[in-house]
Amino acid sequence: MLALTDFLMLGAILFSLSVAGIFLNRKNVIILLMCIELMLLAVNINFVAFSHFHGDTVGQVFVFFILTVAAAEAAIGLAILVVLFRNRRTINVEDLDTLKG
Amino acid sequence: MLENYLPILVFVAVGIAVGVVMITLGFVLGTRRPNSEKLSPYECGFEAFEDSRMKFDVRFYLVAILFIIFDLEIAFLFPWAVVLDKIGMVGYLSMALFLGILVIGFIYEWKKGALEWE
Amino acid sequence: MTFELFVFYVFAAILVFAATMVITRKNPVHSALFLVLAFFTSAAIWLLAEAEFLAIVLVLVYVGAVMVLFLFVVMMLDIDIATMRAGFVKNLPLAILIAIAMVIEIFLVIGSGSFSLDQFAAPLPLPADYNNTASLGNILYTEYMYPFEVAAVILLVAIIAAIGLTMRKRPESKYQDPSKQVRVKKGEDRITVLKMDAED
Amino acid sequence: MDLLMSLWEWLGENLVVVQILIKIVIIVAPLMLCVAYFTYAERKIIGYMQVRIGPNRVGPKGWLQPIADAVKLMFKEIIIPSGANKTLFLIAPVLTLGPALAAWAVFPFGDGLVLSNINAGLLYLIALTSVGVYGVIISGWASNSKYAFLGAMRSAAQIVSYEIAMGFALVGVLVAAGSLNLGEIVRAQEGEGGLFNWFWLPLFPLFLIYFVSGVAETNRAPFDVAEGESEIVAGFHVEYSGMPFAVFFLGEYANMILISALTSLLFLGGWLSPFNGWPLLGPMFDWVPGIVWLFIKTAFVGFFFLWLRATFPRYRYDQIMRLGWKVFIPITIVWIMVVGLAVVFEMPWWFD
Amino acid sequence: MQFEMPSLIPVLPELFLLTMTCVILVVDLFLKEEQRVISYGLVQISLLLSVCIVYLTSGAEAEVIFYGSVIRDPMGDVLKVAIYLISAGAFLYSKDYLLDRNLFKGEFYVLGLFAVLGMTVMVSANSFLTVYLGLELLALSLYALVAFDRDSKAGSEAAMKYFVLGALASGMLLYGISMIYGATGSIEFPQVAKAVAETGMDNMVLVFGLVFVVIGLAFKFGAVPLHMWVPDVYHGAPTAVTLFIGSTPKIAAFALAMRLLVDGLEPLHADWQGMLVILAVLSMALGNVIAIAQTNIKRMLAYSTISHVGFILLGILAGTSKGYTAAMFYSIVYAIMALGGFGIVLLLSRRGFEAENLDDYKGLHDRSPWFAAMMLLLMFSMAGVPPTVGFFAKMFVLEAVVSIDMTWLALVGVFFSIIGVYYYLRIVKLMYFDKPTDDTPLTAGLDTRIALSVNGLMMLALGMFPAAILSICAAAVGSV
Repeated sequence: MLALTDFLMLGAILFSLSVAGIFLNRKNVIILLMCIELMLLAVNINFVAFSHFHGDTVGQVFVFFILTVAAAEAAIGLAILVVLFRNRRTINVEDLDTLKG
Repeated sequence: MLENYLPILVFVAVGIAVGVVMITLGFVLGTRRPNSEKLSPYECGFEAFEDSRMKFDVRFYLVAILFIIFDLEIAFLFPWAVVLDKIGMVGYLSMALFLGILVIGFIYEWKKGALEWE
Repeated sequence: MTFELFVFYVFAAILVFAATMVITRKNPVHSALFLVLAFFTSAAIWLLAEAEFLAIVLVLVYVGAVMVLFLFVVMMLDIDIATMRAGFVKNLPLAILIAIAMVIEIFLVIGSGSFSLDQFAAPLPLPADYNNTASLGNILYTEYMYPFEVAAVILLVAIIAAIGLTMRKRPESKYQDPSKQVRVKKGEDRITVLKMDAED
Repeated sequence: MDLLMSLWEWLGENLVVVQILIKIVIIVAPLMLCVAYFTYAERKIIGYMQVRIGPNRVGPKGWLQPIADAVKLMFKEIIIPSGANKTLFLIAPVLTLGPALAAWAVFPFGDGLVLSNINAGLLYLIALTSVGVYGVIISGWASNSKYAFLGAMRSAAQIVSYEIAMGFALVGVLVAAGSLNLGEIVRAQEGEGGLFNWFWLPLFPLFLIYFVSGVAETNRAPFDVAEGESEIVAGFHVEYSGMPFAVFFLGEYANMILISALTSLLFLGGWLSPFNGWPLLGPMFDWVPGIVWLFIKTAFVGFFFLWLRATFPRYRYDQIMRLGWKVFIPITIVWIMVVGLAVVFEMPWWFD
Repeated sequence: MQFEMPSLIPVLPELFLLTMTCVILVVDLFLKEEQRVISYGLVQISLLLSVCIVYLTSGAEAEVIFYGSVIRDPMGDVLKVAIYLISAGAFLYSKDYLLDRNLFKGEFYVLGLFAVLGMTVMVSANSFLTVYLGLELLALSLYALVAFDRDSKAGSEAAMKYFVLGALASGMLLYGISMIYGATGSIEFPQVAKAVAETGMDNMVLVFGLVFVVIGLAFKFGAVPLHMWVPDVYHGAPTAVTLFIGSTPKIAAFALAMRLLVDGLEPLHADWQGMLVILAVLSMALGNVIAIAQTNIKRMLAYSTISHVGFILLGILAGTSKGYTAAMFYSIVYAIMALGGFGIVLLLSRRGFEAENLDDYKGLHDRSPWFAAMMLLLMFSMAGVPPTVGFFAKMFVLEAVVSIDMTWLALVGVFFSIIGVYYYLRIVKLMYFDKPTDDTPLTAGLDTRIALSVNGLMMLALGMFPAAILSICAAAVGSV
């Protein structure tokens, strides 16, 4: 039978992968944004699984809100990225050295 | 509930398979005599003089961003529409406020000219 | 192994594979497409957890909208891939180490038994007339009215921020205004009749 | 080999899958035929509208023309432009056709005559529709050609814009029907009034908007700037030839048929007889099976697609976008709230 | 199934502010460039009216509304009033700056008001869901504000960093919340607290979730080791935005900590106390030490913020109502100090000149003795020199820490704040003992001058009578 642990382990693997991805692609903002999406996906898998096994809908409501917020967040993040690209002609984070200290 | 999704899974697989099979068929039956002129991207008969991935109008991003927002609105409307007869006036007012807030956003877009293509 | 479990493992494997590809691909377009795949497979996995509505919304909003925006950005910004990859190899061991450490850590916690089948028995299959969308809707607009309205405000902020940051009027571009075109009057706007003296 | 054997045995035990496959073939094969003859119908009808005869050489009255076209495309060379991303280039057409086919999984052809009777049918449909845009984007990008890319971006922005209007129109139907299940939606239109009980009447603005958005979704004339032959030479599929092109083509026509069928399902009462409950005509047409009604309605809506193409000049891109954002979306939002009010107050006739 | 419309009275301030923000957004669209000042006026009026509404709707009893999503209690009321007033001050100071730089747009105020709304949502949250949404409303508005100057490279860069790290922190926080939801089966604070108390502290999963929650929290506070964004954002953002980010969000962060850790996870006090100790000590140490090396005043104040956050955390980790009172007092006082400090920076900057470097403060006394004195008071207060209010804020926190027998921690706090005194006094030295490098007279409107004077003198006045605010805080926290 499908156990709660199965879902949670999957969530954990995804979460770890996204963290690893953030370390790997520290320079590439667009992949960083994708890693954040992955991370939220992992969180959502957790919530959905808990909601299923608790037998209440609250977890699903929470997921719905996370999806909403994360989508709005992605919209703003990419808008900032576009502005950044227009100002600097690059989205390479390492090049972002106007700010030092 | 789940048993209803099995046919869908199979259907999606079939839908993809049909496409794949057809293209494979094309590879098997079709002639293959490539040359560099034939393979060069279409450019009104000129030589391709730069990479095709050039910069584009920021409006495309804007449309995509606004699309996300409106898509979410639609996603919120779906469950509402299904249970509207149960949740009654409270549910209706709650959605009216929700849409009201977003209509303000719509007015903002409109006045700012974000919906205008030149 | 039940059929459900088999399906779960297949999709979980695809999901993990897709996630790995997202973080290791060279070309961001490929990463984005693998992320799309990841969303699809998680939608399938959510279906297994009987979250029908959310699974479809995930496809609708994330695959259908958010990833389209990602693709627009990735495809249109002329991104120099080579420099972005520098440091990838250097960070690889560290990243693998962190990932493995985290996975082990989380597994120890989760696997400690608090979430096993004895603690959380598999829920009974839902009744045939159970409607996931309706049960979500029943509480979303009433009990969770307040968060619901806050979500609307968040979306409004996203609209304002996106337009405020990216919109620029380009005065040099010319365009036609149909309402103006329609309002044109034959008399004064199109032709002007001048009265001139006849020449000899 | 062992694996194959065990797989086979497993399939034997689970005849379900085989049954499903058979059903799918029953759906897909006629569909493909419809697509083929829809192209024929298009050429014929537009031909007659322009006082021509249209195809008339292959077979009697040109009936074999679609078959000949298919065979021709099959033997054409598949050109993959240099600098293109080969895998994505070939995946793109599949991504256009796949969703257009998979959508039929939840489509009820009659009362209870449906492959998969899921609760969230409408939601599934709109999600699948939103996936269709990937074929366009990917093909444009993978071709590594300016025209293809420009066409793809325009087309994607257009599709995406009209998807919102389409989604809102669907929500209107949903409010009126109170269910996401497509069968339920049709049953909600059943009543003594026959065709006046269908949703096209109370949701008339949404009906029009849904259909017009459908035309724009499929990039059909008069909204076909994305492939505007005279400006950007066929748009996103400029680099395609042979079978990959055929798959794109198939996808486009399959989508048109899907939109027509959905319009008749959601607004025109699906399999219901238009004379249902009428004193004289009602019993007279009782013997006609529901699926025939559905077919007639679909053909009727499909005819509009062709009629539009023959009649209207092409819209300009800014006009298209203006229509979608500034006209359709406000109308749909207002109408949803109006219909919602009717449902809350349990207004008689349609929403009781 | 019939649903009652919940009582809207307790959320009237939020509702009012939302309405006004939407009104301002629409009105601003129809204003001409030179009439923009009308939107500014509307902003100030709505903030002040919100204060009145909070006062009218307040009460000693806590009320839970919207089926447990929202709570209105005295602590929330006090924090809301502080947030409204300090934000009004922030908008007032930034007006001239924005006018000078073509940034005086309706969007600035609308986004600012939405950020304020987000903070108040957070302040009166009673469930993880509401807290999360309030937090994101605040964060999204702030990301946009940081990038508000679209042509500034530093601004967009800072916004990008802020965004990536902020989104990451939200992810961590959510992962923690998901674990807590899994272990307790609820997302409302009272139920969570009850479930946690029942399952006991040895529940690994809870502690595990707590770790992620604290990580998210530490980021939002800007506590070491999750402080990386603070200096860059403070530095890169337009100073008007820095002023806004530097002041009220600290109060909101305090509220966030109170709601999450105290309302929701009080039974795990022993666990989170340990984590907060580490965060507090690191923040105080790193903030104060690195601030010394800064030559840019915005960066210096950023590191100073980090060290102050350490102190706020000290108060919270005490886990007693005395500690919470002290932390609340500290966060409000700090917000006022930061408001004044950045206010002076704004006062000195003008078109084409940012007054960001420490050298720009040389000889301020010669240029304007009065504002040099105000800056002196503010710096003294930040440093914690008696009799300014900053001293009492630090003292109350330390007292609370000592009262739970963590004297060593108090000593650490004292040690690092003495180090901190150095860089605050360096500014005082620059202002009074160095020759000015430029003699441009300070130009500022009367409103700014009055507000800044009040702000500076407040340091002294509150220092004389710290009980005024402290008793309010104590009464407010007492109900928690």
